Amino acid sequence: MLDRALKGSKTYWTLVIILLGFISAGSLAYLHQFKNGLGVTGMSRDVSWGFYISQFTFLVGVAASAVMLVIPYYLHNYKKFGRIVILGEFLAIASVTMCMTFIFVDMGQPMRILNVILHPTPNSILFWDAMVLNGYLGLNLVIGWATLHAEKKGTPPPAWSKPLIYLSIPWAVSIHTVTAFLYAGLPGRHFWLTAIMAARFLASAFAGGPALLIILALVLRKYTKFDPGREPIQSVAKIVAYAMVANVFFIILELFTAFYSNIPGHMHAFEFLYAHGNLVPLMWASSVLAVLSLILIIPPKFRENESTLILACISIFISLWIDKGFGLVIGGFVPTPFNTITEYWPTLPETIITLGVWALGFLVLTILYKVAISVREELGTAGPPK
Amino acid sequence: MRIDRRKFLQIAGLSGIGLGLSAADGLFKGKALASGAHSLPSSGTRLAFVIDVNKIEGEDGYRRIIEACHKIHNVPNIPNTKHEVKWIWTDSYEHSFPDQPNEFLPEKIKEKPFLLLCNHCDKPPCVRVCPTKATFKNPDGIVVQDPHRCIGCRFCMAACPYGSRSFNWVDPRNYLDMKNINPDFPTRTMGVVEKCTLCPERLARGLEPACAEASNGAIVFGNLADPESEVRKILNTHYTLRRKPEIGTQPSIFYVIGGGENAG
Amino acid sequence: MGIFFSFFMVILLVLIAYFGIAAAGLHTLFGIIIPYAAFVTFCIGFLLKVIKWGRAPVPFHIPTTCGQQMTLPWINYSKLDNPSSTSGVIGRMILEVFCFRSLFRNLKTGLNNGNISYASDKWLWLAGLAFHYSFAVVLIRHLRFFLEPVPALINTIDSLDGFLQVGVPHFLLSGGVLLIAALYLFFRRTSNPQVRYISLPADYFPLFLIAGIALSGIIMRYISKVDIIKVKQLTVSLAELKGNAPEGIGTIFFIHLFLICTLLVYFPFSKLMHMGGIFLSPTRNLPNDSRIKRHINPWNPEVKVHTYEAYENDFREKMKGAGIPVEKE
Amino acid sequence: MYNGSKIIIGLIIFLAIATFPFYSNIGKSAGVPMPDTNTPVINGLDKKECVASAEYMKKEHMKVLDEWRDEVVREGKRDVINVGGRVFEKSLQNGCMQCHSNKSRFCDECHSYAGVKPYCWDCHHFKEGRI
Repeated sequence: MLDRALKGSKTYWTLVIILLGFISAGSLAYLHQFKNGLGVTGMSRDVSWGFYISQFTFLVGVAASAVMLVIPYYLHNYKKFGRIVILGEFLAIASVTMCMTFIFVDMGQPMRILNVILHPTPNSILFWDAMVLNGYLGLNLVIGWATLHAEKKGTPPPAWSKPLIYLSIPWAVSIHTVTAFLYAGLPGRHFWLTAIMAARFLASAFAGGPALLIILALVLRKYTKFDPGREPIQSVAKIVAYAMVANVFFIILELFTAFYSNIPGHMHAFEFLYAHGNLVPLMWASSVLAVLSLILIIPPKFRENESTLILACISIFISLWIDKGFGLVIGGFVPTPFNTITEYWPTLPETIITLGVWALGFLVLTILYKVAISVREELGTAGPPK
Repeated sequence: MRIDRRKFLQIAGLSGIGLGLSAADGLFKGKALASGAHSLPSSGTRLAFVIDVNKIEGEDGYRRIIEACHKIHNVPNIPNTKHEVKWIWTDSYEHSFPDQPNEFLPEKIKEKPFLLLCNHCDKPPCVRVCPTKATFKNPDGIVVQDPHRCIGCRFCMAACPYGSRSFNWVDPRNYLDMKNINPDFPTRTMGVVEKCTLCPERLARGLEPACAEASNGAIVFGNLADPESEVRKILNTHYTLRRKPEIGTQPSIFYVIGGGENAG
Repeated sequence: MGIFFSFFMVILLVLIAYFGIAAAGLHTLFGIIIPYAAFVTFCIGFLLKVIKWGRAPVPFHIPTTCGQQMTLPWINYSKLDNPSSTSGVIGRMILEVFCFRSLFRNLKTGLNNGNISYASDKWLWLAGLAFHYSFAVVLIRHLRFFLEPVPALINTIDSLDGFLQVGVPHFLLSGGVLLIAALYLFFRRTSNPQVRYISLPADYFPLFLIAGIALSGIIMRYISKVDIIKVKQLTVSLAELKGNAPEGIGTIFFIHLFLICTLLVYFPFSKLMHMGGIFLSPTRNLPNDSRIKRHINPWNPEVKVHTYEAYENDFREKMKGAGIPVEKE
Repeated sequence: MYNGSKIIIGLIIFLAIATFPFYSNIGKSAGVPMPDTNTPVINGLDKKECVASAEYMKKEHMKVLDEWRDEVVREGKRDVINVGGRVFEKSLQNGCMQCHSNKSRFCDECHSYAGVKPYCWDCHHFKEGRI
């Protein structure tokens, strides 16, 4: 099936070459970082995690969101998701690939990365995160590939894939829960020290991931013969709407606890993010987009109109990307343990590396989607369902 | 090196104790009565500092202490504060004890610099989060950072509530006077985390940690588990502060704030 | 049968080297004479084999490879799989040599409710790629033993290969990949009944031999270490055609070396010659231009041709007389 | 031979690669390095004895150092090694290099001969002629 990735239209190859260009630029920037140390990034003694780890955190959510298609399709036998469930699984593969690459480029001593396995430390959440992420990658690779392969051969999916599919459901929840625990279990970091962190993560994941999936599905429909039909997209949109409402609700809960209790430590991060840090415009943009997206996705009239739906999805994706892929990590570090403010902003090499990793993920995604769609095109099942 | 025979034996003794014990039971060891209550280790050793803020003689006093540490440990002097590496440094009351704000603090204390360093917590969050056991707790209470094992993930820096850990963002050797470094102590490599080690290499030779030695008695070093130790005697007679006690890490650095010898 | 025969042959080789060194102390034989003999056999054997192949006439251009051949202008033809030009052939050759394109096509047929289904089967391609590339890296980084001073490039490859700091000395990934890939190729031969049926000792033996080389190398580096300076002293002296074998190198080194020598000697006479043969395979190295250029078999004898036109010229009058129609009056 | 010129060019390339080590070394050959123990401290000893035999150390010194660092840093086993009344600190900088104070001759020469680049010296430093 992999050979399908080697034959494609001009658009496909242009996209691949552009992505390869970004990847090469990112690799060169990474060599620069490898040689000169993480000092080439904007991170500092006080803000010791930055863009890389926040992108990782955001993308774990995108990866976990595949479960929002797997549950209806496999658990509730919602057949209409048959066309797009593979898109979710392949999106998970690409996202986890990006997650791991982001962790790798964030390491001070990447050569020692295997120490995590050579000296297993079950009390460290990072150890568990490494385990569940690798497991999730493996599960989705095996499941996605095996089901597509079976589809191509015209056989039912192999019997062993069923238990793996069921296993992948709690596993998807676990990857984002464990990632939330990375933050939620740290004393002295008020912004993160909240029991609702994992729930917030899951809500934002189940909004952001499927929103991206809708965008991808609509893009695929425009440029390829792939068409999942109208109904599954509408169903995903409803999932996005519910999840986004939950996500905004959870943020309001956090704000209430912080400001009604009036405990300085709990308020500081929000004050930094929304009132006097360099992230203020971004955070407000995130909030405005979140509200806007709710207006665009809750009323059925807007949701059912695909041109407003895609606007809603883009707003949600950007809003959550800012919130999780920026604010969450930085807000945890600032104010510092000394109650001082150290600003963070990614540097040029850091941005290029980040873009490179995203490009790598999109290359993986492009190739996987290309294979899936080519297989369907050959089978004549790419078009809209009758 | 002013050190009398009695003190020598004391330090040599307590650094020897417990070192032979297994370091494996780092994490959940020691069942305390309540999670906030204090626990004494089974090894009978828990090394600690008591810092008498009033006994440090002015700017020079602080500088002498900091330099004593940074010099022998080849800690680089990096001008860019974002990339700073520091094992022991000073900050104001407001920054050192942000959880205990007091706008009516005596002027004297408000302006007083506090020596900050790794707290060698009894329940260190940094040890809990490290994915490779690069940082761990010794039976004698020292929180150790093994730079050979460290992968530079900086999870410990996120976990440390005291900002005690530094990461080598750049090659430290570029900021060291390589001709005049301490030849007996290594430098570090780019991409690892480091912090105060509590001078095990000195303890092994029966010496006090460098900061204590340079402090003219302002920093008292000893074994908390020993009721007869000098640190315990001071704690018995003085009101002391610890940084962020409410988060249950149980720091081993105590600050005597009140009026020196006569207070308490 | 072939499995055990090949396995015990490799064990026998190990024992020969072991007793040759540990019991008989034949350092010069195993350290100098055999390596030179093996290398000379390898080079000359390789040359003779290729020359022998080169003397065989090329029968005909073979168009039945894969992909659409060049026909009419509006039909897309497969430039790389079925090229009609030399540049296309070079492209196909590069893909074959560096990417194992033929293996990439591998399909697995299966029965599914009475219907034949085709599934892609990339494992052989993947394992083959891993095997050959890791072998190449292993070979290149072994140059550090033969070159003095060691070129910076070799040092770089070595440090990239040992990028992951696992163990002291650092584990070199290529060695591990080579061993695992060789074991997979063996597993594939035995687990699939069809493949197993057509497998001969000539298939198993080189696999065991190469696995043995990789394993002895890994053991030598990480477990039963040898004095590496003396090893290099020996290898450099070999390269300088001086050939002196210092005493005191561990026996494991000579086992490793003897297995390599066996591989070198075995190489020209075995299927391993696909290294040279790939360049001479007619389905890969010939352009599909059989409709563009006339191919004359080189061994064809001169044929005397008598065309119809000449025939008619010769017999026109007689034909006319007999009432047979002629083309030219 | 058919296509003789192409085949012969190919064979020449093959031979050039296969025999590369034979001609690339010509005129370059440096002597075989010998770990040099000629330092003031070692010369001053009446009994030249290290923590283990030279034979063993040649093969296993990296492992010894690796074990030492774990014992000292991680297990707090700083106890010295006593060989015939002489004490050795378990340390590269403060143990080995105290006697073997000639890093370039004792360490670097063999390492570069064997194409080995240990990263010990990224942290542990040594100045020639310190002692």
